[in-house]
Amino acid sequence: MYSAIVFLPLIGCLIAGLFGRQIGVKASQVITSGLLVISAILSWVAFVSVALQGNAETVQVLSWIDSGALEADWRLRIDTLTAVMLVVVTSVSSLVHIYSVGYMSHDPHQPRFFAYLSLFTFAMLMLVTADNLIQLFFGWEGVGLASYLLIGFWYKRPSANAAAIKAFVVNRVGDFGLLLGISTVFLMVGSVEFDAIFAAIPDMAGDTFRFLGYDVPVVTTIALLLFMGAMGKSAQFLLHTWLPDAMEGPTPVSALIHAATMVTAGVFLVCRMSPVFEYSPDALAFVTVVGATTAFFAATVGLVQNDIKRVIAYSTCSQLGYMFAAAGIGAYEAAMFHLFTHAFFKALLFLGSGSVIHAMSDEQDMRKMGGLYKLIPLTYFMMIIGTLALTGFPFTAGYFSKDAIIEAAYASHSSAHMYAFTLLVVAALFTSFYSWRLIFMTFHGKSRASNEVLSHVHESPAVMWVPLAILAAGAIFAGMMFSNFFVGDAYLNFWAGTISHASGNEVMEHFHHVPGWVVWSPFAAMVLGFAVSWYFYIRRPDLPKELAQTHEPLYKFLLNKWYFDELYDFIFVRPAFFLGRTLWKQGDGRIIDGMGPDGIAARVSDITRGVVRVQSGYLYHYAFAMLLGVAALITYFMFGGAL
Amino acid sequence: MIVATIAFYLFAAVTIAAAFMVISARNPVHSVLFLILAFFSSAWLFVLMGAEFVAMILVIVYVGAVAVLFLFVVMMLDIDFKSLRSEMLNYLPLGGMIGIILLLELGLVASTWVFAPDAASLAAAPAPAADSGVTNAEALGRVIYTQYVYYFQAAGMILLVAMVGAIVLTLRKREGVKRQVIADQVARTPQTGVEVKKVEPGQGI
Amino acid sequence: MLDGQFPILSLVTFLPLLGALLILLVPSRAEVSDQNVRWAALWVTCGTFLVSLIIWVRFDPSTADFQMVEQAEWLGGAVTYHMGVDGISMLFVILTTFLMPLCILASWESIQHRVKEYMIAFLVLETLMIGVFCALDLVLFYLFFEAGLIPMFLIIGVWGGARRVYASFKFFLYTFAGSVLMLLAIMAMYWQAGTTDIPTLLAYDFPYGMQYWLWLAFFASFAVKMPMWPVHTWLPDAHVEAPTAGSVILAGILLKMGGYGFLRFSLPMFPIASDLFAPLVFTLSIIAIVYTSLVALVQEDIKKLIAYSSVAHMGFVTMGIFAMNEQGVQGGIFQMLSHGWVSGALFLCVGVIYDRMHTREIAAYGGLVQRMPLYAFAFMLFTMANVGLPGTSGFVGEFLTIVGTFQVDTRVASVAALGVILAACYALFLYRRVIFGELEKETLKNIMDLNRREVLTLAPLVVTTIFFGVYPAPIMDVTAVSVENLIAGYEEALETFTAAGGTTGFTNLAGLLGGQ
Amino acid sequence: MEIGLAHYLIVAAILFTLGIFGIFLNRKNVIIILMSIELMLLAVNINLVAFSTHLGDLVGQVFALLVLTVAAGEAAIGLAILVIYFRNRGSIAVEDINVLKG
Amino acid sequence: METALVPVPDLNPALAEIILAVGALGLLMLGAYTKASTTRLASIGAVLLFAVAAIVVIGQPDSRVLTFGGSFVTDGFGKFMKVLVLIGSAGAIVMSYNFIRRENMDRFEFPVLIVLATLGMLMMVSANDLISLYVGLELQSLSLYIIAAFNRDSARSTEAGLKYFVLGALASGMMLYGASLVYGFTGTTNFDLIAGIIRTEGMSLGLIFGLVFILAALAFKVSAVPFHMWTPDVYEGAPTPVTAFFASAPKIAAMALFIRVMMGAFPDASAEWRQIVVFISIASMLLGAFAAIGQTNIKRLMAYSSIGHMGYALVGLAAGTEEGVRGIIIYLTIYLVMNLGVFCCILAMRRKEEGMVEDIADLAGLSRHQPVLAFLFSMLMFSLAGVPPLAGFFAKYFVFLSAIEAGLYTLAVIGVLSSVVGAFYYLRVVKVIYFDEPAQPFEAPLASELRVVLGASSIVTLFFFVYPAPLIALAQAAAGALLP
Repeated sequence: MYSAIVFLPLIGCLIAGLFGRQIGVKASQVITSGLLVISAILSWVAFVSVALQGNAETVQVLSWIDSGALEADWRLRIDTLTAVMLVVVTSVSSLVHIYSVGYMSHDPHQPRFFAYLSLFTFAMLMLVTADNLIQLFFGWEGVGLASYLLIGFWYKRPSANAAAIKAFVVNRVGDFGLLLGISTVFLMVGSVEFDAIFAAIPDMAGDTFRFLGYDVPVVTTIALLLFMGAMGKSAQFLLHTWLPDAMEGPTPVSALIHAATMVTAGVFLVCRMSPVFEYSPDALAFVTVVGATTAFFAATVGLVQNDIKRVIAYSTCSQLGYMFAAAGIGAYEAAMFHLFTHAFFKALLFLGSGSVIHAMSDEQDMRKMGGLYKLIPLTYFMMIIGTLALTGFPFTAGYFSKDAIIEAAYASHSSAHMYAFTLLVVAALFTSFYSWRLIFMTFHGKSRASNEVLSHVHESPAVMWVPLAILAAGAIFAGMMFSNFFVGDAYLNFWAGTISHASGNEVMEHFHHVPGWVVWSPFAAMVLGFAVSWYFYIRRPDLPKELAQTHEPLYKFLLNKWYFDELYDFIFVRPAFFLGRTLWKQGDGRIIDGMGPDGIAARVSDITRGVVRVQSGYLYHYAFAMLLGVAALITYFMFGGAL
Repeated sequence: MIVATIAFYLFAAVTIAAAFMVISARNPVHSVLFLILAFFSSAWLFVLMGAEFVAMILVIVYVGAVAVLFLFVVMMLDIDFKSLRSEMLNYLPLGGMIGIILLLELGLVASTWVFAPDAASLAAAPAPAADSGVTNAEALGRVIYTQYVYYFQAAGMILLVAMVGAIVLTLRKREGVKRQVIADQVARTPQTGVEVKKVEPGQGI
Repeated sequence: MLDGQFPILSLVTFLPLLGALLILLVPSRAEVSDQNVRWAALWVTCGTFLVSLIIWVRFDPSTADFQMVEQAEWLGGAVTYHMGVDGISMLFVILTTFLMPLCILASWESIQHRVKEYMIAFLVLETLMIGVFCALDLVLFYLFFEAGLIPMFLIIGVWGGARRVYASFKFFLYTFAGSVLMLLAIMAMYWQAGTTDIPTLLAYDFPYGMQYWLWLAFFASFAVKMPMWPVHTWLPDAHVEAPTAGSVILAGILLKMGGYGFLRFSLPMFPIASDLFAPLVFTLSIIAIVYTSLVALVQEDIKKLIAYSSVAHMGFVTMGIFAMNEQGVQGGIFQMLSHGWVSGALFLCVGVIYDRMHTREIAAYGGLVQRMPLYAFAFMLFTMANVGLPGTSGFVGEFLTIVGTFQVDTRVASVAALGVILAACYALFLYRRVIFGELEKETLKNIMDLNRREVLTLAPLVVTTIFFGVYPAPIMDVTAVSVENLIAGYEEALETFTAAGGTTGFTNLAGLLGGQ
Repeated sequence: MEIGLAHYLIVAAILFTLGIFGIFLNRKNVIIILMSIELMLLAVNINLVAFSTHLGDLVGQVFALLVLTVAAGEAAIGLAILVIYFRNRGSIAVEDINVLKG
Repeated sequence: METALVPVPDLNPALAEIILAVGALGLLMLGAYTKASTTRLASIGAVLLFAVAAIVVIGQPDSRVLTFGGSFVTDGFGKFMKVLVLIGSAGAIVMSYNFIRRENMDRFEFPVLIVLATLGMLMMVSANDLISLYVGLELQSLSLYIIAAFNRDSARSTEAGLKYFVLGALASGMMLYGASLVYGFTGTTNFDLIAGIIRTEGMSLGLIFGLVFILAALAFKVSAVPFHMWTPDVYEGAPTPVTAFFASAPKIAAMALFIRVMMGAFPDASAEWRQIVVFISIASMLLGAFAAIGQTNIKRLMAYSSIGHMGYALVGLAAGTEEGVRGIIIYLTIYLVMNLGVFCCILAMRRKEEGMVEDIADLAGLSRHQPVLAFLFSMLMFSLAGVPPLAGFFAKYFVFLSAIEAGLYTLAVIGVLSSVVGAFYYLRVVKVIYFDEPAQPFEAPLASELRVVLGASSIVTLFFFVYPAPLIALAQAAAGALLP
């Protein structure tokens, strides 16, 4: 059954990809979606069996890399952590598949699209079911590939291609860390199997080894290197630049990959490797700081964006920051819980915005929308639900998970916990503001769209809104239903040891007992954000512009995403090209070839010219040369030779 | 003894001076004549060393044949005399220096001459004792046709080659040149020599 | 003389040569005969491949000894005709025979003049390449090693591009210069050990003072062949000018001879010197990885870009080999094999569009995916394999070399891992410029997708790339014991050396300079 | 002063050197070169005869005789070549003999 | 006065020489007294003479036999070299068979002179005395001077002859001077006795001078730097079959003589002459490689090539060991074979209108018109460059093997690197043949006698690697005979 969960999407992918043109669009859609639905159903079964009934197991598929001590097999490890991810991945993926049937109906390359989606799902499943780091790396790169392919799906757009490459390359930067992390693990532990690693790490706490010429603590190094991978994949601060650009892909892709599943792989990795992280407080603190910073940073940028998908993208980025912050303070369960709930409401938001875009004839700029709630009420309703969940309106999914994180941040003993707490609360305020700003700009006020566009606005077909509805249900109820298992009283049974806590880390116990103002602070932030947003965009729509003008530097700073793209372009991209060109023309061309083959050839022909000139044709020169030879030899023996 | 010494210095000086003139004379005819002089005087040196036969051959073969051959060719080719070009003068210091160095070194060898102690015993063809009455020519004659017959034959082959070479390179049968061919003359008969023509009247021949 | 065995290695080695003779007999100068020549070459190479599979089947992976050994009198005295394979060399033989039919197929239409000579050159080249990997005598090895230059020189020079003369001369003289020094080293070894028999020499302990010079001489040859930075500049030129199949062979097999040489000679025969010079190799390797990756980034010629990427990939190989642990060495071997078919496939891909457009300028392309979806798929797959994406064979080798090297020197491995990022940059940048984008150029509007022959050429490579990416065990199993044996011998030699008071590692340099 | 072997050897050395000088310093015509060669051979002969006398061994004189013979043949061939060269080129100036070079 | 009955010397060892001498006289008579053109007959007769001589040589014992009072020696080494010389000469005559008719050189003296030159060479190979060395050398040289200028109506040919003659006479003057010094300082001209004196007395300065002068002359004969200057001019100027002859047989004879003198007369002075040989060897290899690059005339290129090749052969002599001599023997054998082949190819460079052409550029695109010839020519070029598996590689292999054994690492390294430079100009020929656009085609088909020589040469060059053991064993035995 577990093999089926993982490999059904692959089969779908192969069928749609290889034979898509033969079997036709409809068949491709049906096969891939159908297989995924089966996979999703099986996942839920697995979830019940593994997470709720505690039947964890591993399934050997095939041997893979076996070189000396290094052994890595294709093996599916099904435990609670995996089961949660399975459910998230397959559920969202199947819904996105179905949604895409409607959303992509006008696209000429549908089989390819569905093949990619299924491929992605397969890779993601390989990632979450990995039993060793190398298989995890396979999935890790596989989702990267799928993400690359899907971002660049509309290959005619230069911006889409650029975004695809950017996504892949930035991810590779993270992978660089992950790769070294795996190497370090193998160097220190002698194995890449999870069980072996988890068993060995506690004994290494405090050990050091030589790395890049320095003596560094083992566990922290491993943790940080692995986290570097996670930062890349989950678009954390400094490596986040690819995520907003990734919105060049079709919207279902954004929903599936860049909101619900792939980007959360980093969080999953940290949780999976919790036995490692737990033994390195320094690494955890770093994770916390990065997470909180990302949450805050992305939220600030989200405040001023005008592209509907980019707003949600930054929101995703920010929410991922929350998850990392949670993991960093030791509340992996909370992180996973937020991951779980976030998948529902963020997918909902994305698909909802997709529905809007679909309705608006592919218009994404919110400044050209407005007043749509009457035209597409169903979508509006869904979006409201999503927004409520995102902002943490009481009893929606986000409320449970996000508040748990903020409370845990307060309750933790981590060195960075107050930093995290503060930033997270502020971020919650910003989240509320930009989320409602999105709603208000899109659905309320006067329409700013052209009449031609407006005349085409229509509600989405059932194949699109039904998945929305399912996700909306999840966004509302997922928190309530599972809170107890994930972070509540039943959490120890539920996780069944897949997440470990070092002795002394009792944040999961403590966060239930924080002071009242802490509990209320996110709620207050949400309300405040809503109020300001309402005031800015409903009451005084002219105010934002005024504010932007008075604080232009700040506005520009935020609008341009803290100038990260420009900065990276300046620090990395241009120098790399410059260096490449220099090394090519100067290094290879002038120095190596110039001193090497070409230079030698030139010297040789110089010598040749000289030699040939000596061969003048004159007898007396020849005779002289002979005389010279004899005289030289005789003189040599007279004065310098053997005598 | 003193006569021999004086004779040596005289002939040595003449030889060297003549040799110098050979290479420096402007007119090649003069060069040839100086060469003959050099040969003559060095023949005297041979005589001083007791090698009369070689001396004789030198005069007869060299002066009589080779040098005269040179003279023939010089005359035949009728070469115009070219003056020295400046390039040679540029070339002289270096060339001269090397030549002088070589000369000094050779002189050094000659003056630091030491016998190989066993050398005398190795003589393959010992010269006859001065009092044996055997002349130099006779002594040479005895070995050349016996012990050194191989060289003698080889020398013969070399001369054959020289002859063949000289002929094959220079002899050419020119077309259109009238030559006396005795055999043809002798072989002539009235049948081939006389043609009887009948002359038609009034036609002329 | 042949140990009572069927001389399978000689058969595989000389079968192509026989084929060449056969083709020689085909009367020339007719369209029909060209076609016959093509078919004959194809059958011969396919046959050779099939026969070579017997080697794999009969190969016993549980021993590190040489197998299927043949030995016969040859040069008189100690130099014999000695053939055999072990876990290190056997797969290269298969790789050669595997790539060859594809090369013939790839040249089917692109070579239109002097077809006969072309096919003969290729078949002769195949014989020589197989011989390199089978030879168990240094002189025999050298013979095959060097002789390969001739057909390759002609292939580049006769059927090459515009600057073919420059490229072919550079190729020939560069590699020739490197290997003559190796020849001298071989001779020195002969006088030292009294034999040029490789198995005997593997067991021979060369004096330490001598090892350094021998190592350097061999290095001169193999470094050029690999090619390692900074003696790599012949490669881009040769690749760019060579016809498609020539590039495939060049990248697929000829480059591997250098790595094979390191494994066969440098490491086991001169362990002390290898230990001493390993930092040098590491340095050159990582310079190669970063340097050539950066250079690849700015290339305007597709083949040149791939050529530079080959240099970078070979950097991983040398790095892995000199890490001298199982992961590194096995990774190196795997990387070589994988690079063999992946880069070969990439060159085939370039050849496909070159045949249609007759240009290799990246700027001349763009948006090909609209007209050539199949092609785009294959190209994507090989690009990803080139980048080292897990699941493709490119990953296994690259990963193992990095892991292996990391055990030895974290700095080197870390810099090498940077190459992974850069590889993604240049490969995807290339792919984007060629395949993606709007199909704007008029000339490309009617370009055709892969035809049956091209599909047939690329399909085996696609399958191989994925199969060994997912299930590399067949290769790993074959190499494992031999590699273990190699490493055990190496470590033993180092131990003996240290026990005798020698200092290993870089400090040893002082001893060498001090005139050890 | 006793006239010894060394005196003859030095005369020979001088002659030999003059001969060599004649070959490479001469720009006028080739016949001079041929004569220079004769000078060198003369020097050799003086050497041989001097050694022969000194060693009391006739081999040197035999050698000298052979040298003379060969020299005569050499002169004949040399002059023959010279003549045909002159026929072809109309000159035997040393500086003109450089069609073949490089 | 007693009439000493001198015993007739043993003529058997010199039988081959006697046959050639008598045969030459016979052919001369034949030519002189026959009205019609007898060139062809003389050519055939000469080849037959060589064949008979070769059979006689092969039939001689391998052991060392002295005759003519110790001035003439035969041994295994000499036998091998003589056979090589005879093959080279025969090849040259065969190659000239049609050429001399076409090129206005149709005179019967040509084969006769080659026979006489060959006789001189055999005498050189057998020389065991300074005098026999001299007469052999002169007999050979005088004949060569003549045939260099044999095309007497060609300014180039006569200039070649003139240059060769003047410089050759200078060289033999030097050699004589050296010989006189050696004679004076040891009291003998016999190699064995000289060696004995040196063994007991050591080298004096005078002897060293003598050695240097003799070496210079020998170096001139093998055209080693700096005594090589005549080579390119003469090779270019002389008629092509003559060039082929110059490049093959005399080189072998001179090298044999070189070995004989150094190993036979001066074995205990090896410390001295090795330095010289190393120097001229390096200089020859380098000059051969560098100067050839600038050439456009194929014959001139081959001249520089042969200078380089003699440099390689001298590497073996520099080693001064049995392996070294073996190396030289193998080298010369293979060199001879390749050279004959290459000159056959050069002789094929004839166009209907222009007659013989000699520019490398004229070979352009040969591969299109005459693929077989192009292939063989290129193959021979690769072989000359020393690329395995062709015979040229083995030639270099064995000489460098001996150099390494003797510890001459610098020499070996310079040698192989110069062979890389040298490879460049050989490749250039291949490039012209294969890569360049076709020029006008040559006259086809090739004359049958050329085809035979070229075929034989190519087969040996191409397939030498298959079974090289016999030659190596023979060379080993020959080298062993020289150095007991």
